[in-house]
Amino acid sequence: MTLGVLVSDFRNMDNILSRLKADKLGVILVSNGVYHAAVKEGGKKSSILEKSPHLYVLSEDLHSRGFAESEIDTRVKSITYSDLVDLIFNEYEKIIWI
Amino acid sequence: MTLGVLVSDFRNMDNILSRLKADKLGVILVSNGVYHAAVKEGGKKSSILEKSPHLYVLSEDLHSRGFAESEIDTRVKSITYSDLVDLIFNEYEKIIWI
Amino acid sequence: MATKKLAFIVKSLPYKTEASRLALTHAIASQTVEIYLEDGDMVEPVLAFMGDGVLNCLKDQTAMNLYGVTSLEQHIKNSLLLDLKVMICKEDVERLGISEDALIMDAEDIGGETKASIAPFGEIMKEMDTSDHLLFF
Amino acid sequence: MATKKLAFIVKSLPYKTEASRLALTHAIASQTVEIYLEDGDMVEPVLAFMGDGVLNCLKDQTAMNLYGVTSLEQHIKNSLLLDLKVMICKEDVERLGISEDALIMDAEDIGGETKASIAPFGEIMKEMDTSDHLLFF
Amino acid sequence: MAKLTIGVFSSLVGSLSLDFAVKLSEAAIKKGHSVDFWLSGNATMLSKKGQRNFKDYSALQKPVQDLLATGKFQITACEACAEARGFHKEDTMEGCKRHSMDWYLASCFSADRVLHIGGD
Amino acid sequence: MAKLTIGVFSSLVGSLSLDFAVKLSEAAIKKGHSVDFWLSGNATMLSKKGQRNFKDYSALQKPVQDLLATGKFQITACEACAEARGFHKEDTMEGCKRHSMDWYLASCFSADRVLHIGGD
Repeated sequence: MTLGVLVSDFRNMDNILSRLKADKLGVILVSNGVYHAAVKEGGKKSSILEKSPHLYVLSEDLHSRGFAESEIDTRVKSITYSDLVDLIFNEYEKIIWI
Repeated sequence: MTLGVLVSDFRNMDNILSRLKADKLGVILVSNGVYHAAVKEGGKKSSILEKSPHLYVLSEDLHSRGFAESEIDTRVKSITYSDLVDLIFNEYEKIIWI
Repeated sequence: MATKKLAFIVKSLPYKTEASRLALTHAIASQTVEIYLEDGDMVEPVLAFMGDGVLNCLKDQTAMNLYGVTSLEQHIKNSLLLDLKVMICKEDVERLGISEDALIMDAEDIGGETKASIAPFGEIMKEMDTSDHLLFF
Repeated sequence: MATKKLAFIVKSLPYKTEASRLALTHAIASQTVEIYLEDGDMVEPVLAFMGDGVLNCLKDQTAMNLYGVTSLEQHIKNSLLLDLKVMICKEDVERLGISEDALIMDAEDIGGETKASIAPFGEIMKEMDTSDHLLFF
Repeated sequence: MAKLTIGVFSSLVGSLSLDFAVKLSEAAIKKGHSVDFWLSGNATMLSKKGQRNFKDYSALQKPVQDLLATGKFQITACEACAEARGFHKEDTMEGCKRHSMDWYLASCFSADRVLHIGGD
Repeated sequence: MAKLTIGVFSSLVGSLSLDFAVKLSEAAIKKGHSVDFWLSGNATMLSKKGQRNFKDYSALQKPVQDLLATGKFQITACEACAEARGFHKEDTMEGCKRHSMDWYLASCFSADRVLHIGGD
């Protein structure tokens, strides 16, 4: 299966995300999940960014929290709600929110 | 100061609890905090139990979740709501819920 | 005539929030969904507890006596009575040091015949793979 | 004639829940509390951000434009405008790799004179020590 | 064009997760899709009529009415969850239906995609 | 005898944290203390009148009325938080007052102990 995972928080996400197996796994950072794209805790990038080559962040949620695209990891693609709709219908068979 | 800390959850409690300094610090396990008294994750007791020699668990919350007093760490004293009122007024000047 | 499989995955602890309770009550609602569907169409629920969510499955919960609310134990037994598939993640049960004796494995006391299973996460993942939609609680 | 000091300690991230917003709005409510008190009595609030809560203090939050809700940035500036004491935990700011430039340190743009301080946790602990009551959000 | 079912659980008034669900619905409908919106648990608060607008809360009643006007959006609250909180039929926002939990499962049955926003 | 102020924040209907706060109030009053109970944010749900009893929810309206009858218990909801959720004066449970947030601070001022139940 192909699985899109909406990561909505900054803590306790890794345990679940690491265990999920899919032919294609996408990680979409929304809500307080956006901190994974922008914050380097203890100088290190979030381990969430290692979980998939398909990384997205919702620009509205990034900007509301005070970050700009220039501050995020280069592997993460900034998307709009409209892009998210296309990801949901065209790229992933199943979608979960954690 | 003397400080009573009501620990209400199983995750992300240690970071805050470890940093608090008080002449007397009490730890009162309530709500999903009761798992600290009864669960040994990876064979180890919860590090929360090392934070204070004054450890309490609310018996109602312990029992609702399926545990008996015989299953908890011997350092933790099981208390009722009535005992909790006395702890709040007689043993600690300040009370927090984390 | 179609059957759609929905996986209800419970990762939350009980009681402090309503999440695990709503997983159980919604899964049980699969028993009455036909009124909205065409003849022969069906919803097949699978309930799986993973992570800290396995702590919902402990026996001897006394929430009804102490707080006047249905315990998660009662809801899990009701699910088994209605023959829902209930899986409890083996790795998490072991990690949290829970003995099998302490887990709700059947609903024999209320006349249920279906049993819960302690399943390796790989099997739960397979259920997710073959489900049409995934609902994480 | 008495003054009671209340410490509002913010440990929660913004927006996903209402917790940090309610910390700010309640702290600001100290400005109107006199109507309930005797002459000369006062409530002195102290606001301190610790743990992940320091992420409430980032500049350039655009929640009003994008979601139509007052940003935490605006509330922090309002607190400074009203001369509330605002502390941001130094160790957490460093741990999360936030530069001082990125933090809301003043409310000059709306005419405020009071500045926030980046304080070692020991100083925040001292404020808690000298407060009458502690409110963790 | 496809159908998205969004299940919104636990308490979201005062949180931007509810706004997320509404904005995602708007974006999906703009692209020609249809959306079923299920409110359960504390999220049934969105179904309460007469919410007053303050700057500290996003005002979602208007966007929900606009979505309903497209004809491609259904919003239904869990009846028991609402009643338990004292939200009766006459308290319900215009256009919002109330059904038992099986409605959500039936909506999932016919959905192309389901986004279940659980947790707290 | 002393005064305890309990501030209940964020969403607690459907969660046993609200039951905790009510049971703690009962125990304190039984010992002769008085209790001020502040409802803010999503916790203002407790102030809604007409909550129906279901076995999946603890029924707290009766215990709250019993507490009010002791004369040692005050319960007040944040007015703006309630209005934002569409809970108006006429929707409010009997005996529950509504004030602005400064009421909570004033209650803390005169309290011997404050238990602030925040978070989510």
